[in-house]
Amino acid sequence: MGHPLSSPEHARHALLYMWRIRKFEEAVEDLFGRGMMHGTMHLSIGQEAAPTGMCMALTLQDQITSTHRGHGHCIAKGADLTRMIAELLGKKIGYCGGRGGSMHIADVETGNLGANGVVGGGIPIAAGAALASKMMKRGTVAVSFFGDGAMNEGAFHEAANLAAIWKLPMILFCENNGYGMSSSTAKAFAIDDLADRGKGYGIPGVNVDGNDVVAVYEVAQAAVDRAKAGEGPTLIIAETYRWKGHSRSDKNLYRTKEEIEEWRTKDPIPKFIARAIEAKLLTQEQCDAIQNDAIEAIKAAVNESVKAEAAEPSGLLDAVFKAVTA
Amino acid sequence: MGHPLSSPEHARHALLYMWRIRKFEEAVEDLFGRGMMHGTMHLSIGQEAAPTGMCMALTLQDQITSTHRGHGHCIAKGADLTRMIAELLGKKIGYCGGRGGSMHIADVETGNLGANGVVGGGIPIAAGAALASKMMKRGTVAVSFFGDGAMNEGAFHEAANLAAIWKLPMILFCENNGYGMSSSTAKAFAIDDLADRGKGYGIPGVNVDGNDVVAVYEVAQAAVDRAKAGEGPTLIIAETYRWKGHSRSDKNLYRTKEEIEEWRTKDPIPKFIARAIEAKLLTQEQCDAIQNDAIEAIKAAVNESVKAEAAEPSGLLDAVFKAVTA
Amino acid sequence: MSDRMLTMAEAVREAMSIAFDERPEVFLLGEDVGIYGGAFGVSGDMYHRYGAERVLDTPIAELGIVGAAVGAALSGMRPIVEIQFSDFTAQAMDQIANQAAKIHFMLGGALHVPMVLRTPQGSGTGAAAQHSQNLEPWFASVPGLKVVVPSNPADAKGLLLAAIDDPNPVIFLEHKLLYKIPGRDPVPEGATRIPLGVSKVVREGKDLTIVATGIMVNKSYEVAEKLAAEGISITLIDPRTISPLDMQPVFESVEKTGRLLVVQEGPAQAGFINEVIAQMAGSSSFGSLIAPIKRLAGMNIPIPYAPQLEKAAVPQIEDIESAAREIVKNWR
Amino acid sequence: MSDRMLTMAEAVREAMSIAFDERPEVFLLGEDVGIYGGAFGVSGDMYHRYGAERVLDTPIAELGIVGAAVGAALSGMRPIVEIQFSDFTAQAMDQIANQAAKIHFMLGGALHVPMVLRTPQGSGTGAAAQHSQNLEPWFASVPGLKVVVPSNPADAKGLLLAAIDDPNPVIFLEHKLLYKIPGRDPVPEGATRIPLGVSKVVREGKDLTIVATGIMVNKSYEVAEKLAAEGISITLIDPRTISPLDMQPVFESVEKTGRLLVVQEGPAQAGFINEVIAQMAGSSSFGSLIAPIKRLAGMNIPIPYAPQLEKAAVPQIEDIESAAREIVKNWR
Ligand SMILES: Cc1ncc(C[n+]2csc(CCOP(=O)(O)OP(=O)(O)O)c2C)c(N)n1
Ligand SMILES: Cc1ncc(C[n+]2csc(CCOP(=O)(O)OP(=O)(O)O)c2C)c(N)n1
Ligand SMILES: [Mg+2]
Ligand SMILES: [Mg+2]
Repeated sequence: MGHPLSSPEHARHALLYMWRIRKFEEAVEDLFGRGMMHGTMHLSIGQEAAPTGMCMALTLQDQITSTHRGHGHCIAKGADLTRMIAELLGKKIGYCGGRGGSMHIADVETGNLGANGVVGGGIPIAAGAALASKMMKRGTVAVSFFGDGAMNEGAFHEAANLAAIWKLPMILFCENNGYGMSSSTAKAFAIDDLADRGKGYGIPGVNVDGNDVVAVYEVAQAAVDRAKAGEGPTLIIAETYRWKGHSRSDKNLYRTKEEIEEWRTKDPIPKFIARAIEAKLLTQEQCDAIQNDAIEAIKAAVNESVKAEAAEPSGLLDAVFKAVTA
Repeated sequence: MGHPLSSPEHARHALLYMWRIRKFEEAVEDLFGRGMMHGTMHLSIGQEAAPTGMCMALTLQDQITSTHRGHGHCIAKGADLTRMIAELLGKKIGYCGGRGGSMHIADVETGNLGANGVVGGGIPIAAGAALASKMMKRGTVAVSFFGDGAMNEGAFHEAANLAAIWKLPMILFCENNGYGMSSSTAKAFAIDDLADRGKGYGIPGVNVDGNDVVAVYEVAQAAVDRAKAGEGPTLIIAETYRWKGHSRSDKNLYRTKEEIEEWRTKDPIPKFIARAIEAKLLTQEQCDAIQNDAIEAIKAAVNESVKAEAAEPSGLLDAVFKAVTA
Repeated sequence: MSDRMLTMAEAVREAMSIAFDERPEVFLLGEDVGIYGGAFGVSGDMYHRYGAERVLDTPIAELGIVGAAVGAALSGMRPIVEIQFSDFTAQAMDQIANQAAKIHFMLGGALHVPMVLRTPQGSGTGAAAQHSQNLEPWFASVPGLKVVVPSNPADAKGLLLAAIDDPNPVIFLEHKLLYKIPGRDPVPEGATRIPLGVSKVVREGKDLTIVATGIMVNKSYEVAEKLAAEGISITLIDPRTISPLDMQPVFESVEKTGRLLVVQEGPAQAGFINEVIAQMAGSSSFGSLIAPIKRLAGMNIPIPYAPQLEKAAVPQIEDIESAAREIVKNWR
Repeated sequence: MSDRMLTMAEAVREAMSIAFDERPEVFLLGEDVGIYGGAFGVSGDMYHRYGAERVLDTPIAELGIVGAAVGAALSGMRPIVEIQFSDFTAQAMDQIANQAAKIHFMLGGALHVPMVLRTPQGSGTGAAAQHSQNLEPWFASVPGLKVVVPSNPADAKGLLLAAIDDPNPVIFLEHKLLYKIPGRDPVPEGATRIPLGVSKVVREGKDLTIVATGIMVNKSYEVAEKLAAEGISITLIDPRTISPLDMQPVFESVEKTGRLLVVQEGPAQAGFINEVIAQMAGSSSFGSLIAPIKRLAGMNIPIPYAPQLEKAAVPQIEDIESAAREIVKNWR
């Protein structure tokens, strides 16, 4: 894609995708609240700039692995909103035909290898995708999104080291929202700067304001360039915050109202609007229209999904294995 | 125990234990060669200074976890040589009653929680022992011995982080012999200095010449002091080399004869003898006598073990669980 | 006996609290067991009652925390480790199966591992394939582990107290749908233990023996009550601990009923319940069987997300009912 | 057919080499598979023949390397990942069971994982409890994995070729005692595939059906030959793939023999072989059984070190022989 401030189209894209994520999440919360959705939900409201900035540095062929909190990654990479909502509603046209739900949405066409219910589970998979890219000389990069909490899993460690020693075209993108469920980074780490983790692997670690889509894009693009030049992986630590609880059952006992309020003032969306207007790439009116576009797109996706046919249990047994073709 | 150069007794201890390890390993090789032993063997010839130096900084109450290459740790911590050899010969009086063999020898009395057939398997266990020490205010430290190869396992990562955040009285002691089986550290790591791994956890990393028992003792004692003062874990990287193949099946294809020869000149035993004589703690004659003591001790252990009663299959089913007492 | 009706979450918390009060070496560690109270609210207020040292929040690192529990258990403590979903025991299988299970035997009895690993399992919450498994075969097939699958709050409390006392590693598998519902029976006050390795005959009948585990016990019970009205009389047996497994009551019952139906939620293929079948098919009671042994179990598929699919994937009351009816009708 | 007698290590290497030659997307990764030639010498000279890029040495990091294989498989490659001992799949169970096995289903078919995980299993080498397990129940109980247990070089070659072709994750469990011994049958040249999911009737008889897996097939074969001389005639069936499991030949055979003996090396409790028993006990052929189903399996203990103990822990030829004789004699 390119730099969010490189043209009006780019600015529009950045803003539109952040709004799409925000409005998607709000719609999901609403559908859950109304009892129309099943299971649990992990919302990324407040974190929209990170996936948007990262994915603006990628092509459709570049791959990502995502997390339990993956709606933003999926949207930023370009997935179809209707098929996403439909999946959450257990519909046949959903990305997984209703078999996966929120935690397993993948979209092959846009290079999304899938959300993952396992914390850290996607990191070795992204290393493998990067290995394939290198072996097949595809020239693509694989980005693994994960949270601060995931960095304490063995999966992070083993994958980071593989990426480092094999100089894989990979980006380890940590959305550091300060908590792994109720565990603050202060409790879960004995280092102040999570980027220091890179030092143990020989991987450069970069910190960035994860609520600044422009800054995220810039470090992301540098990491992509580095990866595509064969220089190996980069660890990006994007500082951000989730406004909502970890999931539906969260009573927010482990953090203060003040902290949440303070982070709400660091909303990535108005921050970018100000930059875009200042740079004369967008007007306030255009910005409002973009917001409206996002709202309409989500509404349409919800409407279409609600009407869509429910997934049916028949055929489940045949869906376990891909058929062997001779 | 104390500093190897702090008195003639200390010097004698350091030398005796290095010889014991060396002679034990030679006896094992011989017994295997003569078809009297079963299974495989992982010899630590050339690496004797590391466990000896580390264990001289420990008390009997301090705990260790060990590895597949664990004879040296076990001996250095004070285990009985006869029960060790007897175990390798599958005898009833062996440490595990013939059930464990070389890779599972433990000695509760000297605080050895056991060798481990799983690379990295002992590291989280040592963290748990250190946690228990802290919770029970025992004032002891837990040392995990492991190899360079183990540092790429998730177990290392997760345990190191736990030790760091909980400031556990633990020492992560890496015997860096340059290879994990056939994988050189140059291939398995993208960092030159393995001690840099500590930086990702907020754990101080220290390098030491692992063939210098005095130097090893000194960093070990500092780490023990730090741990016992409640300041948390230390990562020690002791550079050493295994003279023999990884195990019996090793053809040494991955390293050169020259490299092996070069390291043989860095033999930790004559190195210490020279120091001890120079410091006027031991005479050459005394050193020879110490070597002889070790040889005799191993011979006696072998003789006694060979004659001992073989382990019997009866009772195996009852040995799986410890009996529940009401 | 008191008439306190607790949920399983409450009963488990009560058992842990009693053990905490009895023994200073008991402690709980796991992800979010502290101020959050546990992902399913099981530890609840224990953090406030016992403090951060005994209700120990951990980073997200299952292998490390189970390993730390093993090491602490070897060193005089009695850890209870909570894994947030049983699916994530996958991360910790080395410490569970290669370390905890084997240490006592492999070290010739020199050490032992008095550790309890508690973890919620099972489907029904819409959490899809990576959060809904029943992994009993992984544990029951490993010599050196005891495996408990409580089906109700009263049993959960008594069995957990026994598990904490046990000098060996115990895997304690709690079905998450049972957490919030009270059992049929009141939960006794105090420290009443239920020994591991004793099956419970939940009800007796003469036409059919049903062996069921975990949440399937409740479903089977409903079926048994319903079919009783139709004159089909069912013995229901809940092994409670699937390792060690107490088959005696099953043999005795089948000798009377001649018919056996085994029910579990997890997939049929290589499922734990096959052990019941194998022991039955190889026993001297085999000759009493007048019908093939019927196995009712989850489909051989990962648990799907959508509610209508998820339901189809595991045995429902109607499935048990029709299976029971069919055996009794077809084999006389 | 040629008369080449290969060992299983040679046969596996030959299959991998053929696949390497056929498809550029096939590669091998694992610890010491390169210049070392593999801990059991299976990859042998492949590093020299195919280079370091396709015979990829890894650090000691089972979770990471299986995960990398999964990711590569999702991205167009066909990795073969070697785990040095099957015991260390414990480290990788998340990527095996929660990722590889479930991705195709859970993602609604959007992606699939054409990966083969090869690993040596079994006892007999004096390597003790952490290096000798048979973990079939872990894999066979997970929907989404195919599980192959070859018993001889010719089958190993044909099955591995089919496994590499398969678009799904396949766990390929090689018994380490089979690596160095030639099979009874020659190994065909060229790329002859043996489809997964087809049991092999190794020999036919009319008095007893033995179902055995892996190394137990050889032991059972010897017993069958020996007892034939005594007039006891045995059908021996080797399922070859334990998931999916082809039971048809077993049903057909038991209808003739009326007697069933199942043999595996791994512990009896919750063992894979119970699946054979459960399907048999629930089938319409059940009525043909004139004897209880006899299960012969490893003791429910970790594998001990000393040779005399290790032998006692798993079925030996004499055990199979006496079990076979007993069933036939006692049940007429
Ligand atoms: C292996 C594993 N352990 C535990 C969980 C339960 N869990 C789900 S999300 C989560 C917190 C993850 O924290 P982080 O990685 O920081 O991501 P965030 O939720 O903050 O986006 C936990 C503990 C899980 N899904 N997988
Ligand atoms: C988890 C696991 N993976 C692989 C192995 C096989 N293995 C045994 S020792 C070894 C090399 C270990 O290297 P290192 O940690 O450096 O110790 P060293 O042998 O050099 O003392 C390997 C790969 C194992 N035992 N455990
Ligand atoms: Mg987080
Ligand atoms: Mg090494």
